[in-house]
Amino acid sequence: MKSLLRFARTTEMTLLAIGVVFFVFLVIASHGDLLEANSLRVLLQFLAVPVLIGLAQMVVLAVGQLNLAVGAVGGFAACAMGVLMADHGVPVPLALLIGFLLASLAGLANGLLVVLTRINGFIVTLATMTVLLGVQYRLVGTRTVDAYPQGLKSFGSYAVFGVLPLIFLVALVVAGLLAVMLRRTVPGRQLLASGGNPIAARLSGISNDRSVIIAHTLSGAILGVAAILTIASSPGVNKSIGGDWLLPSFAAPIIGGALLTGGSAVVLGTVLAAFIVRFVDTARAEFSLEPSWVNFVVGTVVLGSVVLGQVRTRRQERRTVVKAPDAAVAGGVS
Amino acid sequence: MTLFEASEVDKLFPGVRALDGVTLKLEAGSVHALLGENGAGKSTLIKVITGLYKPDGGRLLLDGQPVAFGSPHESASAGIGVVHQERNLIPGFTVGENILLQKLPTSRGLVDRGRIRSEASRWLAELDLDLDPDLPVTELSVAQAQLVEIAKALSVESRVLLLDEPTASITPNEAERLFRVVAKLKNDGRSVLFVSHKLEEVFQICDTVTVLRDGSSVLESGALSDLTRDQVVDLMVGRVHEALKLPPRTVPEAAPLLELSGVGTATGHVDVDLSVRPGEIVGLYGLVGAGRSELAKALLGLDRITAGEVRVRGEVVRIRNVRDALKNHKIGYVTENRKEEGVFLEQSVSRNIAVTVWDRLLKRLGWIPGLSYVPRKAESALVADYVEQLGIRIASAEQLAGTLSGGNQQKVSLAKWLAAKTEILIIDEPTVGIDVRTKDAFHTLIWDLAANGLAILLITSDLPEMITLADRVVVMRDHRVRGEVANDHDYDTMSQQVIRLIHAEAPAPA
Amino acid sequence: MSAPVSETATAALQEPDAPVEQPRGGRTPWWANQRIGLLILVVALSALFGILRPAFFNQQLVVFPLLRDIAMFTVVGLAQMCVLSIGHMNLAVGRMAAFSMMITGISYDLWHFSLYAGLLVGLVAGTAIGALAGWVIARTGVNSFVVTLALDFLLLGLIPLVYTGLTDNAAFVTKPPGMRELRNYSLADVCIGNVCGSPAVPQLAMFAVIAMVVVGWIYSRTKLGRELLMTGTSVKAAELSGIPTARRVITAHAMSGCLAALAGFMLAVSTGSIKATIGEEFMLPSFLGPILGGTLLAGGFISVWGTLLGTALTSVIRKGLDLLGVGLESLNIYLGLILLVALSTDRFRTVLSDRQGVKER
Amino acid sequence: ATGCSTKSSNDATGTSGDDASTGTSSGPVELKDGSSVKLALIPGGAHPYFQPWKTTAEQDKTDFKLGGVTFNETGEWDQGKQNNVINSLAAQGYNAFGIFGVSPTDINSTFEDLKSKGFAVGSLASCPAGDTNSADFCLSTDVEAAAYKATKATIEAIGGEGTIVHLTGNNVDSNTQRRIAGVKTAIAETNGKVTELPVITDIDKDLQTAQKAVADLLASKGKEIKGIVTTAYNPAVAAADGVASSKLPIKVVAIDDDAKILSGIKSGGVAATVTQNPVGQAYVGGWLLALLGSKQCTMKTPGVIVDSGSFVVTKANVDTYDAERKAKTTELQKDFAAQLSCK
Ligand SMILES: Nc1ncnc2c1ncn2[C@@H]1O[C@H](COP(=O)(O)OP(=O)(O)OP(=O)(O)O)[C@@H](O)[C@H]1O
Ligand SMILES: Nc1ncnc2c1ncn2[C@@H]1O[C@H](COP(=O)(O)OP(=O)(O)OP(=O)(O)O)[C@@H](O)[C@H]1O
Ligand SMILES: [Mg+2]
Ligand SMILES: [Mg+2]
Repeated sequence: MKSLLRFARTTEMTLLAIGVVFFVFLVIASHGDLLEANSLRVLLQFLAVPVLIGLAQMVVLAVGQLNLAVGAVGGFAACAMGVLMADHGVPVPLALLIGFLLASLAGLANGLLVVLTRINGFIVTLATMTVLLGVQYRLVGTRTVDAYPQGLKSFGSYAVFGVLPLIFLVALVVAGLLAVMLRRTVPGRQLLASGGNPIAARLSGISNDRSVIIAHTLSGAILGVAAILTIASSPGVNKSIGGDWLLPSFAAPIIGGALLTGGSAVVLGTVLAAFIVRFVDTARAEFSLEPSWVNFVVGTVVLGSVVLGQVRTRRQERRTVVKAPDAAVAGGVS
Repeated sequence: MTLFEASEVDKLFPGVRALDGVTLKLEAGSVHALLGENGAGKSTLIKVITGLYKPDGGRLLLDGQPVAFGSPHESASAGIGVVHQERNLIPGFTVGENILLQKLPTSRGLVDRGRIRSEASRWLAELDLDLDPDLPVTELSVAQAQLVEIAKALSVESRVLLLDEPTASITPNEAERLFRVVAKLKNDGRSVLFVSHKLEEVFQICDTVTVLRDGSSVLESGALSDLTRDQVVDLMVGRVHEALKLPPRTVPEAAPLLELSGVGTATGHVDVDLSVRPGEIVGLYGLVGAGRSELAKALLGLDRITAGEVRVRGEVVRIRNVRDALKNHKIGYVTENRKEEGVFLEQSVSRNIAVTVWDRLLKRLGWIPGLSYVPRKAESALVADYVEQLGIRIASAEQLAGTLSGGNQQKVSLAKWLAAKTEILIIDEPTVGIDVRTKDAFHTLIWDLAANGLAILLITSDLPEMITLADRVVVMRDHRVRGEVANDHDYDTMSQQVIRLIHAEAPAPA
Repeated sequence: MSAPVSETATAALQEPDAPVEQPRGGRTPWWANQRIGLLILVVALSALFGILRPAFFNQQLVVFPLLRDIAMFTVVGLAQMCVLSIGHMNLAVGRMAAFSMMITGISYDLWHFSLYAGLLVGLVAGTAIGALAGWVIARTGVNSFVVTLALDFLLLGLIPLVYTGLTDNAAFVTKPPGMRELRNYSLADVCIGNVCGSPAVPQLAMFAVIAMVVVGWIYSRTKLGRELLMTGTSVKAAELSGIPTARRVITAHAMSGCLAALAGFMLAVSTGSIKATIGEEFMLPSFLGPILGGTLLAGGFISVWGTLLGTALTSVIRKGLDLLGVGLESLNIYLGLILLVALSTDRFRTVLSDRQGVKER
Repeated sequence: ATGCSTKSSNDATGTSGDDASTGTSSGPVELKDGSSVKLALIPGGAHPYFQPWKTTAEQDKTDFKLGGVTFNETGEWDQGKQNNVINSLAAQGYNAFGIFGVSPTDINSTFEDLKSKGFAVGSLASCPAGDTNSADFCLSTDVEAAAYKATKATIEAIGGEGTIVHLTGNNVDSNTQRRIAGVKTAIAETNGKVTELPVITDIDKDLQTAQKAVADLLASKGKEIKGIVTTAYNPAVAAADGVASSKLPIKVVAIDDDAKILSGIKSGGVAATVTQNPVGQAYVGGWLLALLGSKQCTMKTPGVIVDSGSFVVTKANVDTYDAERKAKTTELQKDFAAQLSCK
């Protein structure tokens, strides 16, 4: 009961409300067309990747880090898979596995670099991003690689009952697993502890370094999945893949209520936020708006909503005794 | 028999020899005090024992077996529980999770909420603390938070419990409760290490004592029964320490500088009346969370004042913020929260002291209006002056305040208000975690400031301190003033009166 | 002046036998100083590239544009540094430049302002938009990262709307007199008597010098600068020491916006026209310069020189790789790796000096 | 003679007419000695369109015995970076530049710099915005004309009436503005038979954005749309794919002849594509720059603008259009020969 009340006051709840209203509005605006199987399929089809990149960012935010390399890691993995299958005839499952591992390794590398060099994660991922962009270009140059088995593409475009795209379901499964991992497993809790209050975590025998590494690796792994879904669902992969991931990856968790200082796990919030952003796309198509207007509106809305949300929570702030140390936004955990 | 022993332990930090051949024996079923001035090495020793720091020399023995803990985790699983000096709870987590953080119970790989609830409540019960284990720790008061930390320390089935200044931020009543628990543990045959700067407590609950000075043990496991308070103090200080003698001081008959009548605040205070005259020290006493600090913050405009009026020098004023209070009313506030609000740990001592006086030092840049700068000479002269007069022991005014000991940091935090030439000074918990000698120095200083005509509002949870300094003691509880006692500077009578006031039945709300 | 502390108290406060507390460590050895490390790195790399490709020292074709870039990105870095000093970030730094240049462009195109009048308008616009960001943050306590990110989106939408509305090829092309000269002239064109400056130093660089001097002076000597740094170290402590933190937050962001505008102007002048895409490339360099130069992301410590050197390092590396004819398939890989190495060596120095009981900065 | 009805190329042919009458040089001019010329071809950044330049540059080198050639795409679509690349190359002795300016409104300043230092400069594949061209010449697809043709092709494909939509790239780029204009002209000419949905811009950044935009478009407006004309690479790829998978009877007209698009034409997924003439630009451009760079010739009218041609490719001529393009290239060479005054 009490916890129910608590939930009612959460960001998730607000987002849910906004999302529902928005959706109903769109349905009406499209004279119900939006409810057609095809329209719904398209709507969900392009939710899969945004959800995943949002989560990939959320995980690192949870330990008070940032990952600027989301797009680079994803794009690099996708292109690697494409090249393996198209140019070297590597069988699909193997190629996908390799791609996934590459992405995870990239994440692991980020984590290790942050921990070993003690350089701020912001800068480290900035550097790895540059490197990976280079590698991605080296892999595919300017071509669009698409000569990979039809089977993969049909997986990417298959939809259960013609409504629920497989790739969307995959994304949801990943989200679910992540939620369980963060809420119910020891490493997950330790990860959040490190993010919430590194000093306390250390005094309680939790290795913050380990948490940081785990977070970055997880982020990489999730991006690996995102890359797989991308290559499966897009007409091909080229150097532009991942180019537009960075801002959405931050938008989703932040709108979802993640704290940049770490310690917050907002899987549901991130997913809901991704939905809302997606609705904006749909609206754009529906009313054939200029993209500029969309950005303008998104910016204004995000600013507005976040501001309103914050004013509420800030009242609480000063009265609480137990606080995370005011770590810098992008401050690394040490 | 000896449960745990640390022998000949050394610990070096860049530039500091924090521990130098320290030996410590913890007997089963006894409470052992670890005393020493600020920076003596108490916390460091505890961190070495729990495996947070790697010792540079010496051995640790548990049940006579040599042990080496690589991490707090290992020491915990070996049955060594610890409450560190630092706050130690994870904001996002529930009370239960925080208590069991070191070894979260799992079933089939997943964290088991049910068992967390049951086990946590068991430990809470042991401290007869009725808290919902599912409560987020962000909703706890300071005292509750402190007790949860102790529950956390117990939760590792600890046979050895290390408490580093557990009573620093709680009042006698919570302390009493804690002592009951300690006594219980003692009877269970466990052994407790107790670090505190409050010697009354130490003599009340401890059996044996080890005293550190500058990182080396000057007394090893002496029986407290055959030691006097003064002997212990002398050991800590390293020379004969005569009890504090304050010169007589009379409060001049004058109109109050600061006067509150019927003040209510957004943070829940209800008609608070209070007045401080120049040259007077008014003590504001109460349990943790009584609302004293909040009252101070409301006075400074950090929280809204919703009712009543505040008069400064007889005039009704509306103070907007600290700046306003300082510039227009000459009011200063020495915060209770030294590390977060008192000093800028990552800035130089010099800037920490000068921060309030830059306005005054400003020099016009040539003829250009509005363009002015802070002349370095004047600044450093002023800083040097205060460093000298407050006896802040530093190598250079440019070193970071974060590298100073608690005592010196507190001096810095006070210096900036003296430098600002304030006439009304609100001092909140000035001597928390500060050793006997420095404490005395502060008492002399505060006393002397009053003698020089400052009006001082002293907030403290340290009853002896209150009784030494205050002219009048105003008692607060639940954000209301519960009464006032004229101070006769006699511990026994005063303490009784004050405690009685605190527990008096609440008057029907006006 | 003297403190209101009488002899008795002073006497009591003296603790003659208490140890003088050393700053953990003491003096930092020169080689552990980040700035000096950077300087050496920059010089060494320049020398290396110079040996590999003598063209590296070609005054008109290499040094001149290189310095022009360094100058511009230093200003960009300073813009970010101002908000870093209070522990904030400005993700809209590029878009703020675009916004203010849009205003400048309008002033040239529609109101036929002179070069510097237009610049002034731009600076004002930049300051205003920066102050707006600061105001929202101060007012609501929302994280600067979030606010500036949202603001970035907002401008990203607004600017193209204006451009497509006001111009037919999405750029303000009117060049007020003096713009071309400013673009091409070097110190060789300023002569005292018959001694002229070096043709390698662009006149545009003077803006950067002015910016550095002013910002440097503010932070080292003025009350404002000190208060910004104090706010960066601990907002709570600052507030409780009578520093108007809210106002300082606004100031910092306003300064950031103003400098962003200046950088935007330098870019517009050096590429030729005022267009919507100005500042798109600003964000990453804006962080690299200051961070490489030792400015703390956490706030409370800045370095103007460091920002210059950090910027110089990145620009020199890229230019060097250009000259070595490194193709796109390797360019970014090398850039990233060199960056990592540079950062790590810096970290390595710090650790090494800590080993010797020395604390950095 | 270019079979293309735009202002610029009319001038070109027009002037060449005059020359013929005044009986000066006609037919390709022979380059005497190219060894002094070091030619640099500099696209705005990495893009499939420019890939033919790489090989053609080599061909220039062998055919005209140039002192050296290079192809450098490290401009990364940023005018500042591109300027740096150009300067670095100049510093290393390159003296003839064929440049695709990243920012059409800025590139004239770059050209002026180079001219002032006495280099030979050609604006390839895109002309500066506005009426002036500070390079020696501009050899480029008339983007407006190309878009016009593409739209014509689309209109034809959908049988002369219906609704079409235009997908393109960066909205705040003067070339995009020209394309939008081109499409509008073509549609206007149908006086009402064909209507256009609001143009969709800024979806060339990456493939997924384009794909998403297309999918959303088809989902919401799929039924009314009969044709899609694309004037940017990623949208073209995405549109072809999206229409194919949605099985809607929509005709897609793409841009350029990247392998993926050609296969689309062959398989019928793409109704037509408008290819440009990158090879011609690089080859003829290289030849001209060599002549100018070696000081053998000068332009009669500096800054002349010539359309390098654009060709509608359908299933019918997909195998033969390249011949047509080669023809155009040689023709270009003639046109320019008439533009030159040589020692
Ligand atoms: N992490 C550290 N790095 C360097 N020096 C340290 C560190 N921690 C403690 N010190 C130094 O070691 C000495 C002992 O510090 P410690 O905290 O153990 O004293 P303490 O007895 O706990 O003092 P207090 O009563 O104020 O808690 C002090 O001089 C302190 O400055
Ligand atoms: N350090 C603190 N920070 C934030 N809130 C606190 C703190 N201490 C107590 N509170 C909460 O704020 C309210 C009043 O606390 P306040 O600090 O004013 O009490 P106090 O009488 O000053 O006691 P103390 O200062 O010893 O905590 C209580 O509800 C308490 O739970
Ligand atoms: Mg201690
Ligand atoms: Mg208090």
